[in-house]
Order: sequence, then C-alpha cells, then structure tokens
Amino acid sequence: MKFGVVIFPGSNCDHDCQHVFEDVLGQQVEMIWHKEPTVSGLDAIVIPGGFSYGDYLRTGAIARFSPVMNAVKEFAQNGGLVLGICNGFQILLEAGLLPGAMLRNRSLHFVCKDVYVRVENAATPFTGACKPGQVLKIPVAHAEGNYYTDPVTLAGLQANAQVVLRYCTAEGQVTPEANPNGSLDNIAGIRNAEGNVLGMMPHPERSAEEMLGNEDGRLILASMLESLRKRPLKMVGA
Amino acid sequence: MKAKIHVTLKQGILDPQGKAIEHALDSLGFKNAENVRVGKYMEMDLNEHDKAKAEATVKQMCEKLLANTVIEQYRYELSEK
Amino acid sequence: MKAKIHVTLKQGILDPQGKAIEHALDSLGFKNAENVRVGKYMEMDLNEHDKAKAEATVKQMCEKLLANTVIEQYRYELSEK
Amino acid sequence: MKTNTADLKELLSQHNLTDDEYKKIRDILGREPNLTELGMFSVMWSEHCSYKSSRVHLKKLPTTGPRVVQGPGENAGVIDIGDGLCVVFKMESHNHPSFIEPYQGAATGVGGILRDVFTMGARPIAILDSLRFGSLESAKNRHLMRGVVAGIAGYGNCMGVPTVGGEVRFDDIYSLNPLVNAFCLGIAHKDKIFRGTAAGVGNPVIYFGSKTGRDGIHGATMASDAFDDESEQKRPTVQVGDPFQEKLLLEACLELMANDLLVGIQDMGAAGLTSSSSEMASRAGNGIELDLTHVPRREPGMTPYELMLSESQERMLMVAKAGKEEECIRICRKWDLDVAVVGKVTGDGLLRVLDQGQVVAQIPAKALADDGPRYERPYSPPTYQDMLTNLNYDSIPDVKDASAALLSLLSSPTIASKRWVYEQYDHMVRTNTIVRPGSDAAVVRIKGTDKAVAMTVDCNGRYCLLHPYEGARLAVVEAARNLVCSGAEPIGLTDCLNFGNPERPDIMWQFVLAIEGLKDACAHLKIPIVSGNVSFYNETNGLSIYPTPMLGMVGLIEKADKAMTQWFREDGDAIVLLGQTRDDLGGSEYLKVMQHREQGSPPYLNLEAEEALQKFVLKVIHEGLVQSAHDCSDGGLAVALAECCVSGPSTPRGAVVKLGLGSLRRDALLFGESQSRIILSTKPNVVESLLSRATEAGIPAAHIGSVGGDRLIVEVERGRLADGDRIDLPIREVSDRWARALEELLSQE
Ligand SMILES: Nc1ncnc2c1ncn2[C@@H]1O[C@H](COP(=O)(O)OP(=O)(O)O)[C@@H](O)[C@H]1O
Ligand SMILES: [Mg+2]
Repeated sequence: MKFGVVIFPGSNCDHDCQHVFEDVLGQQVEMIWHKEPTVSGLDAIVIPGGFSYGDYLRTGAIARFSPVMNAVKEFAQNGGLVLGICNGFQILLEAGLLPGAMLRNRSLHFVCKDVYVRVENAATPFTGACKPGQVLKIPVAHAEGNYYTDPVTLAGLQANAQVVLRYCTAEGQVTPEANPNGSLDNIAGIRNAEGNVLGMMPHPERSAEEMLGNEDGRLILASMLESLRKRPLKMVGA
Repeated sequence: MKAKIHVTLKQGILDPQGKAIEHALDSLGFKNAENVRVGKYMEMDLNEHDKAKAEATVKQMCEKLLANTVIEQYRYELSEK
Repeated sequence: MKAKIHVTLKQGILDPQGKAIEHALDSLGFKNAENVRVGKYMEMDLNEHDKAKAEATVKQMCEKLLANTVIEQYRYELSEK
Repeated sequence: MKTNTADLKELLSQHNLTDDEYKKIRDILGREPNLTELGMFSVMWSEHCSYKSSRVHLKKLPTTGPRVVQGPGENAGVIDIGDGLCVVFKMESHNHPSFIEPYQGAATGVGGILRDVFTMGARPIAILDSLRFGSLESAKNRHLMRGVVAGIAGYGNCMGVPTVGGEVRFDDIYSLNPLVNAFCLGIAHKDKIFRGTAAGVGNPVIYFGSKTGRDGIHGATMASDAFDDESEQKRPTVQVGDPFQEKLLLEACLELMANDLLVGIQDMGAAGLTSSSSEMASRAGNGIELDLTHVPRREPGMTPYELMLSESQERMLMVAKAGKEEECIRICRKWDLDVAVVGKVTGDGLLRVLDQGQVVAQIPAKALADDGPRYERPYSPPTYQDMLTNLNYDSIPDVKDASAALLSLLSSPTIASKRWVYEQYDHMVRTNTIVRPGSDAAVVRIKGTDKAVAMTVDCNGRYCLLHPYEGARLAVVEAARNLVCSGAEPIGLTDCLNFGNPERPDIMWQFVLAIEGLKDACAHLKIPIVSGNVSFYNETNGLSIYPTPMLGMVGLIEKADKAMTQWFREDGDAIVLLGQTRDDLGGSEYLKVMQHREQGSPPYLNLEAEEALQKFVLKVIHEGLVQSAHDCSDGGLAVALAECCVSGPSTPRGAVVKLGLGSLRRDALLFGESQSRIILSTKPNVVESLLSRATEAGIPAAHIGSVGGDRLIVEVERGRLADGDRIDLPIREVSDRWARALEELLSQE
C-alpha cells in the first residue's frame, strides 16, 4: 500500500510517520509538500503531528489553508482513508473534515506521557484490529488536546459511534483522572460520519516498536492496512 | 485604516486560562476579581480608505482565519490611522 | 465594576505570531493588511464600586501578574457593569 | 572619536571596556574607533565572546582522542561513532537572560544551542537541560522555574527535537542567579561536517533567516556583566524567540548542505553579524565586506551600530560557492526565509562594513575574533574555605529515625522525581528515545544502525564549593557512571562552566582548581572535552553562585538493545552493591536537609577504583548478566535503593536489604554519598559468579538483598537493632513522596 504523509512548515512527526509505515510496516510512503495542489496514487493520507505554522493564532488554523488541504478534502470525499495525528487532528478540525475544536489543556501545560485509551468503536478502518473496549497504551504530546464541541454535535457523535477513542485508566475506566487534557467526554479520537477520516491526539507512530517499549499504537496502523487490503480494488484519487 | 479586533471564547465555553488567572489573582490577594475571561486582541493597518470596504475585509478575515466560530466570537473597530 | 484589559507587546519587540498571521492573510489574498500585532485581551468583574480603588487594583494586577512588563505594555478601562 | 575624556570614560563604561582595552583598540586601528567600531569591539572583546579570563586555563583541558573529529573552537564538538557517522554536541548557558525573562531567556537559549549544532551539518536529535534555582519556598523562584521550563518546552517541542534528560538542583545561592544550561546533540555524516569558515576570496556572503530588529543589543555585554539592582533597566534587551522560524531555518540549512552549495556557515549568536562575519573571516585568514544596505530589517531607521550588534534570533550567515547564490536563495525562499547576499569574502583580512556606499566600520577580522585581551587573573583561596571544610562530625548526632530521614530526602526537590518538568517536554518525538527521562542517562537510538547514544548532564555545585578540584573530578566520574549504568561507553564531554566574577581572586581560584579537576579526571578516564562554554559574573550584589562546572557527557552503545535502566525489573531478583561505603557525609544532601549544613569535605575519590568499577559494570551489562544498574549519588545508598524501587514505568516494587554497619556511622552508611558505588539487580542464579568476578577485578561487592514485596526494608546489622537502624516503609508511601514532592512545592501560589 502507498501512504501519503503531508509536510507542513512546522510539521515534526512527518519523519516518524514515514519511518513507521516504511520501516516497521513495510509499506510505500510518499512525502507530500503542503504546496501540492493534488495527490494521486495514494491508498491513505496521514496528517502528522507537529507545530504547523508554529501553532500561531490557533493550532491548525493556518495550515488548513495550504493548497494540499483541498486535495486531502477531495481524497476524503472519494472515500480515501485520512488519519490525523495530534496536530493533524487539530488541522482536520479547523478544516472542517471533523466536527469540533481544540482548547488549551486544562493544566495549561504541554503534556508528554503514556496514556490509556479505550476503543469505543472497533468497527472502523482504524480500529478493526482491536477488540471492542480494548485498552491501548499510547503516548500523547500536546498543549491543545482539550476537545470541545457543542452539545448537539456531541450527542450526534455519540449516537453515530463517531467517538472512537476515549481516555481511560489502565483498567479501562473512563474517569476524569484518566483525562490528560480536560477533553469533553474524555474524547481522544473521533471519526467523521462516513467513517473514513479519523483524528486522534495520541501518537500511534510512537508506540509501534518493541524497542520503544510499547507496540499498542501499531494496532491502529495495522487496522488501516487490513481495511485497505479488504477494500474493493479502486485506488482513490488515482 | 487601522483595525482593532477582539476574539473571545463564546459564553458558556470553559476558559482554562481565565480560570487559572482568576485562581492566581486570588492567591495573590486580589480576592475581588471574578469571571476572568481571556481572549485575543489584534491590531493591523489596512491599506484601504473606504470604510465600508475595510469593514467587509475585516469581517471576512475574522470569519475565515482570525476566529474559530465553533468556540470563538469576534468584534472589530475601524479607525483612521 | 467591569475591567477590560489589553496587554500588547512593546514597540520593537518581535511578534512571531503577528508575523505568521500577516503571512497567512497575505496568502489568503488579503494583500492590504500590514503590521499585524497580537496581544491579550482580558475581561473581569471586580467587586469594587469605588472607581479609584478599582483602578489601583487593576494596575497592581497588571504589574504583578497580567502583563510581563519586560516585553509587554498594558492599558485598561473600567466601566459600571 | 571626537569626545572629551569625561564622555569617553562614560562611553567606555557603557561598553564594559577598560582604558587599556581602549588603548589596544587604538593601536590595532592606528586611529580612534568610531562608535560602531567601538560597539563591535565591546561585544567581541566581552568575556562572553572573547573568553579573556578563561582562555589561558581552558588550554589545559584534554581535547584530543582517536574519535575526535572536531574539538573546541568551532560551533560544536564532533566525535566519530563509526558507520561514517558523527555526533555533534555542545552545551550553552543562558543564565542572565533567563533571570530577566524566564520564558524567553530559556527559549532563546535552546534556540541558540540548536543552531550551534545544525550549523555544523548535523540534525539535532536530543536536548538536555541543566537548571539551578533558589528555594521553591519563594514565589519568585517558583515563577522563574515555571517560566524557564515552559520556555524550554515551548522552543524544543515546536522544533521537534526531544528533550530527553537533564538535571534540576535547588539551593538558595541560585536565587538571584538561576542557571539555565542547555545541551544539544545532533547526528551528521563524517564527510559532511560544515565549519564556520569564509574561504575563497570573492565568494558571496549570504544572510538568511529572520529580519534584523533591535533585539538584545548589548546582550553579549550584558551576559558578561554582574547584576545589580539597576539591571532592571537592561530589560528591553531581551530577545524573543520564534521556534517556528528556527524549524524552517533548520530544514533550509540541511537542504542547503545536502546540495553542496556552501563553503562555510555560522549562526548569528551573541554579537550577531559582528561575531559571525569576523569569526568566519578570521578562521580562514580572510576578510569580509558587508553591505548593510541589503540586510533585511524589521524596523525602520536602524543604525549600522544597531545592525552590527543586534542579537535578533534565528539568523544565519553563509559563505556560498561562487555562482551558487541563486540556488541558495531558492532554497531559503522555499522555506519562507528572508535571504539576501550581503557581502563577499575579501583577501585583505579586514571586516569592512558599508552602508549606503559609505564605509562605516573597518577592522581586522582577526583583531575582533582572536586578538582580544587575555588576562591571567590573580587567584587565591577564599579566607572562608577552611570554615567550610572543617566539620566536626562528633558534634552531629547520628540519625534517629532512618525511615523519616529517607522520606525527607526523597521529598527534597533536588532528589525528588523531576516528572513535573520532563512531562512538559516532548521527549519522544523522532521515535528514537529508548530510555526516557527518569533513569541515570537518556538513551536515543540511531535509526539505520544498531547503535544508540546515551547522554547525561551532571554537576554537584556544593561539592565544587567545598573543594573545586574534587568537585570537578566528582562531576566527571558521576557523569561517566550514569552513562555506564545505562550500558554506554563514555566517548566525549562538553562543559558549561558557571562561576562568579573572575575579577575576584577567590572566584578565579575556584575556576582554576575546577579546570585542574576536569583535566585530571578526563585525562585519566580518556574522555576528551570537545566543546564548551564559560559563564562568568553569575553574581548579584557581591554574592556569587557556587562554582558550577556543568558537564554534558555522551556515551556510545554499539548494540542499542544493550541499553540498561536503573529500576528493579522483577520480584525475586538479587540486589548487589558494588563499591565501598565510607564515612562520606561531607557536602551530602543529608547534611543539608537534616542538619542544615553545607559543610565538610566532598566524598573521597580514587580514580583507579572508579575506572575499574565502570569497566566491570559495562562488561557485565553487555554480557546480559544485569537486570538493572543505578549509581549512588545524592542521598546515598538508601535513596538510590528507593529510586530503584519506584522510578520505573510500571508499579513500584518493594525490596528487602540488609547492610553491615562495620565501623561506620549509621547516617553515613545509609545517606552518605561515597563515590564509585553502583547498585545492580540480577537473576538470583548469576549472583555468585558475578560476586566472584567482581572480587577478582578488585571491586568490593556484596549481595545485600532481593527485590519484592510491598515495603522497602533496609536493616542495618550489628550487635542488636535499635529503631533508627531500620528503614521500613510501605513502597506506596516511598513512591508517592518521591513522585509528588516537586509538583506540590510548585503548586503553591
Ligand atoms: N530538567 C530536566 N529535564 C529533563 N529531565 C530531567 C530534568 N531533571 C532531571 N531529569 C531526569 O530525571 C532523572 C533524575 O535526574 P538526576 O537525579 O539528576 O539523575 P542522576 O542523579 O542520575 O544524575 C534523570 O533521568 C534526568 O534525566
Ligand atoms: Mg545517577
């Protein structure tokens, strides 16, 4: 499979995503400069973490206007898989590919540590390899992961099983203490209504190798592969 | 013209920064401060002398970029430099 | 009383955020925006009816906490709620 | 310059220049300098840039070795790690700016050290930070610490370079002079190391990065200026960092370097355009002609003086190969950077500065960069030195309640977990961090090889106060021990020497002895010092900091999977103590916390014994005989054991330990900071062979207990047991105290 990894000025997990898909999962990767107006021949697009445009004004606010984002939108509209990690999630929100917005962490601090997330919906292209309710240990690293949306939208997300990952304890309890940033309903990751776009704050690419002490994140990436293999042969965007 | 833009969190949206400041003020002995809200304030010069045009532009800027209307509201004033 | 406080970077101090916004506006086609500067805007309610007292308090707050007077300047307005 | 003597005096003092230095300037120029030239000399001849008080002594340090590719003198040191790769590293201080504006001061400190490393052609892969603050009981110190940590996080996180380790210590002596030292390490190809040289007469000189503003003018002189209460006025000189701009600068630099366009390159640090241009010219024995007309500016009406002295951040100067200008400019533009050809390399050895066609300054580059004044400042031990060292231990009662003492030590901020700090740093980005903050050293793998590098920063300023020579030696061996415990062989060192006012003989004495100590320890362990930095004048109102020669040491692990951590891994494992415990209470954290004394002689050190221990531990780790390895430092054996139990990522493990008292004091046995001691845990079946091999190697070794249970129990064996002889605590309590102490101190408003 061929994964596109978008590079914005200030992206800094782009190499990490390239590494994990190429060297760990043995897939093809194409790095896509943000000024590219079109993409082609890709099976999935990853919007990596980092500080696109320095996170100035609002995180993701400026990046969403990069030419490549039109291509990403189109790719998504054609059913292509799009994964936004951390800053990538924030960009997808600003771009309107996912509902809601990010506020500063409750602590006002940047927080980098392992957290536990519970798989609330295992029937997505991003979680197919997980058991329902499975608890994954995946690191977060952000200052704006405090997810917010209005009550109506939230109800919609919950009703359509669009809340895919929620912060929880090691035992799988969804509690305020287990929430690293104060996000609404302990939300760590959501998908769009169609189910082909996922945004998540935790970094699966940082927990996909034994040497890094934790391989849970790999399940997310492996799920993508699996669903791409199962999918009827039509190369999106091609 | 000169544009002055205020972008603030919508009512009802929790403002962690405001809370923190309120708490800090309190422990500094400023017991009588309440409902602290923190927002952004932007100033810019606009090469545009027609007030109506300038208004339209600034409104667009806010809608498109400067404010995220999911969580924020904005207001602006225009003045001659 | 209600206090409205503006905290902005002093003249000549680099404003990376303003620079980035100006750049973004430009590439969005808003070519006529210049000297974008970004600051903080704060609102709070003060349990204090004596204007002079309120003034003194707010000034203290700014000096002590709200503004980093090394690189920032502040101004405030007070109004009845 | 047409000025009457009164004005001249005023002018010179504003520029921190002495009459003699001014005379020397006149002799060099053969005329009076104009104001711009005076400013250029003042920054280049400042202590910060010229090392005028330290050079004669720094020369003594061992800087060579088989792996050394580049020693001191360039932007950073370079060491060969095989496979055609090098590590490039350096440590820098940003103490004064951080005191004035903690967030921006620390942030720009990180920005500066990053530039030093990527200027050499390396991609930065790790940052470490070493911090010193006064007591957290003071709101001001809490404010400083919060700001500094946020500043380091704000810059490093945005750059996507993980901050993988560091050190924070607390002592009131640092209240008015906090220390903020940042270390950065990068990876480069051995055949693609870049240097700051302006070779090739006629080659274009190109400016790129941010525009120039009035930031930090006199910053370089400020950094060499003892504080007084008027320092407030110097505030507007603080620079603001733009990590986003620096990230673009980094990527642009690496792209420029990959395309074979450059002759030389250097970042604009302190003294901005003046230092970068004069140093590059001087290294090549050439001159440079700069035309300020082309320098990108942030503000109108900037004078040549301001342009040459500005310390605006995120700026670089490169000398391109003739004809490659366009290509360089294209790459810089791709990354949205300001870029302009601002001059050319000349053969006359002069730094000539033009503005609007006028020559506004003309100085021999070498005079600015290398011919600054050198001082052999007088030195002599302070009168109070004996009072510090002479401590009558009989006057100090032995420990009454060892359990309580341990808890107090674990909640002393110097010993307590630094989680509050490093959780604000992205320490995982780049997915190379195989040992995260929280063990003796951080370990970062090098993708595309089997290798990993280990890094640590260490210095105990109290030891250095009590005996600068011993303190410096102890810093070297502790750093090395931290690396060895992580499975790494020490291969190189960078230093950041923080001291008081060198014009004071007692301070100069501390400096000279510390250098001697560094020299002897490094020479013995064969660890070359390849880069460094001196920060003098850490003094306010006549009060100097403890001598603090901060060290950043780098180790190599050939097989990354041999990396070792400090925490116990499995219940039932045997606990082995290597090394000898003596009556070493002097200068200990225990004396400070429990007796409020910072006195005595620092722990005894025998370099042969230390070396034998380190060789042995490295060997057994590589043979796979070891489950964990932790060196004993602050708080001694009891604290080290507690750390083995609670510092791991999973839930804490208990341990049961028996120690023989022999002729020692109980407090010395439990909390003394005897050197050359390492706690290993091993599978029970290998203990015997391990012990006998240690004994053969001449290393004192004892099987002191085993891992497991839900309590930390340390019994001291001797005739009969009195209460105080026993540490017996629920492991949860030990863990909570240690894990929460720092956060609790900082959460006071
Ligand atoms: N300022 C800091 N930033 C990042 N990590 C830190 C910092 N201070 C301490 N640490 C980490 O906490 C752990 C304990 O630090 P320290 O007690 O200095 O170790 P040691 O005594 O072995 O030198 C180390 O892993 C160190 O890297
Ligand atoms: Mg240690």
